[in-house]
Amino acid sequence: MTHLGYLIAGWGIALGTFAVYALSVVRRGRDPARRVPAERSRWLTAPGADAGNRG
Amino acid sequence: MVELNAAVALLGRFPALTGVDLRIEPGETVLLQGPNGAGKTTLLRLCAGLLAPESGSVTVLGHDLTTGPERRAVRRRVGLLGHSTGLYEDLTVAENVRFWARVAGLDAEPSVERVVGALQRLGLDDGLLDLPVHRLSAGQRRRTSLAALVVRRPELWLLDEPHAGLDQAGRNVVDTLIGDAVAAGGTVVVSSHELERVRSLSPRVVTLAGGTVHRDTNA
Amino acid sequence: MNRFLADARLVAAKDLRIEARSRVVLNQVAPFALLVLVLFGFALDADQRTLRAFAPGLFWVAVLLCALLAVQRSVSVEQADGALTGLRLSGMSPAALFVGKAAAVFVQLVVLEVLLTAGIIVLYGSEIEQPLLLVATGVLAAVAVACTGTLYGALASGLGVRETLLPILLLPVLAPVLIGATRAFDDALGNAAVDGWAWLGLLAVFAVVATAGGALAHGALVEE
Amino acid sequence: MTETMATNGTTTGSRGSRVLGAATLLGLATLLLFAFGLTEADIRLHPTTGEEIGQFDAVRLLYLHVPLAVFTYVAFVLCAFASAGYLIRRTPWFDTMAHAAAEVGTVFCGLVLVTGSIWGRPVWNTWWEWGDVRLMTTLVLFLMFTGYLALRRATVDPRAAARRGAVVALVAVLDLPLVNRSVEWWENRTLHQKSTLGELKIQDLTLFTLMLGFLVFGLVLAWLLLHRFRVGWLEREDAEHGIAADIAERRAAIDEGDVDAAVGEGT
Repeated sequence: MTHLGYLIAGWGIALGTFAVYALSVVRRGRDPARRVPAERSRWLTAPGADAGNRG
Repeated sequence: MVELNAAVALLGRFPALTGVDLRIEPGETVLLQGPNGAGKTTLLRLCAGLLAPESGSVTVLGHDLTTGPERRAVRRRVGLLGHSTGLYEDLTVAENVRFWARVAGLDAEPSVERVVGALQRLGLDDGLLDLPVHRLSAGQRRRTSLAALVVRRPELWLLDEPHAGLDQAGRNVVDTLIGDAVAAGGTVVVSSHELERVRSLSPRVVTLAGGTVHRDTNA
Repeated sequence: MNRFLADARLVAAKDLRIEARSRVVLNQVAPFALLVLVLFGFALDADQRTLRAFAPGLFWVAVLLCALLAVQRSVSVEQADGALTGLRLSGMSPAALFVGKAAAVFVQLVVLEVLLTAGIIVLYGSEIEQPLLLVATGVLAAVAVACTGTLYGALASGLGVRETLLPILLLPVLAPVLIGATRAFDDALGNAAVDGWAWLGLLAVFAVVATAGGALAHGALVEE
Repeated sequence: MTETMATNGTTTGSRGSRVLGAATLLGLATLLLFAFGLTEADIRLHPTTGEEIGQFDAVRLLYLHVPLAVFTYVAFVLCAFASAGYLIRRTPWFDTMAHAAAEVGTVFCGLVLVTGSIWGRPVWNTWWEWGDVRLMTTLVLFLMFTGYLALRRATVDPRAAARRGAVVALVAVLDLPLVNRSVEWWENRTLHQKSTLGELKIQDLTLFTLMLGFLVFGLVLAWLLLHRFRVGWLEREDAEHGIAADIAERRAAIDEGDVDAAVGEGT
């Protein structure tokens, strides 16, 4: 395969960044999620009702 | 005139007012007192329409201050003297007062008379008129800023520590000014540490603490 | 409408009078503008042909740097002693305030542009081939920069030490002005065979959008 | 990370978002399989000389880069609409959405620039092609939204941050056509832009993989947006909850003696 270095760098950086960012978002949400009562985070009171929350 | 019910106001995320109930009738003079950080300044700024109440209701001069347009409308009708003087350093005393008079919608011509009259009433002699503000003393600045307020003839006076930083003569001038405003049928809310002074002007003292009305001699 | 224009004129006249008294822009920003031209000269090895070829770009980069300073000065005038609170209390429409502030910045920018034009003629040996295009570009770009700058000045004000945000916020937005004005100057100074008048159209669109958008958006920012 | 979250909220996840997340991961695996295994490299024969030309295996970067670029714009346009909604309605939903879209969009945008640069090196023989309109537009966009995020971080009052952010986002998106147009005219002076996809000989499988890329990175965007929105929402709820507690605490802490001492009134 030609350009293997470029391919690994491109895909690696992109997927790595996404992974790190996704983890950071999830971790950032943990603390407030624990403190905020469940009835104030609407998506938790009605499981699977994401569409309602986002629309 | 002024009516607050369970009014909460935030500064950033800090609850500066934690639920204020207060009613002030037209023509009344009210002294606000309380420890530093009790919410006196925030209460005055809230009544002036500079802050949006977080919850509760605030009605001033018939304007419901929970909405933006009403807050803008009330600002023109109140006169707030804050901690900063709101003067432009590089302009002269006369230019500053005239600018604020014209911004308030007064015509240029009668305001010149008024400007001079107001400054004289505040004990600023004519010689200061053409001096740039950065050459004034703190007391003279405060008087200039008061003059800019007097020229506007507000219906509701909100004076935040008007005596601070003034000498004896200056404080007397402030008292005269409050007396004038009351005599002209204005309503005055004044926060001050000069208890005796203001008490001679007003029988009503409202004590704030922890962002709420702690005591009210009227209640 | 009369009231609007009167208020705007009042604010603009006030700002210009303050500048006439304090001479901050004239005594500090204008020498800085010329200094930038000289520094470019050093950096590009003092070859007048090179400098002449790059004169339009260097000119407009210098204008943008000066505009940052002028906008910061315009903001600090209102912030220094709580004058902005007074303006909010006056009930003046935020749009009128915006137009007034932007107009004062505009006048100062035009003065700086005249100075810089003299600078590139003397220092870089530029020659004006189309005076009309040059003037029109200078005016339209100054409108665009003054309006965008005034809006972003209001955005970045009151942040305390973080007011250093202004450049990173403002300069990317002004990229089209930099490109457009540079190309139009290329034509006006006879540097390159481009259609400067087409670029002028782009600048005009930007100027109109910045004026109208700024006047509309200013309310949301000053209301705080 | 199993089904414990439905009753006690300890994460920003929900059943819906978990399904979405699983689908995204599955999609990514499939996409990698297609991008690296099943599709072929872009090798064509020069019509006259007969030598091999094309992007060779570098084309496999496009299955990543092109969808990222498209969804960057989707995220920023979403941010602009939410910002406009906030200025009109002034409700926290719009602001939270605008902030989430801006942050996720900036991550996408940064990756577009990086992957574009990495792709450009072998194909255009340069890390940075000044003549490319989309590249320059994307860079300016990236800078504007970096400023947006910095401004929001710097503003203490959440309502002021919301208003200022909304103005910046709207200006950025309105400015975009002008940036695009100016760069387009500007580069026409010297270089001509290469159409990156047009010259590919698109086979069925290549096209399918590209479409799969769109689907997968669309899912990535949706998953990130969903969670980032919930984080913003929870943080706001948390702050409000904290304020209510602070109010109660302040009112409870008022001390008669302290007040009297402060206002100079002895008993």
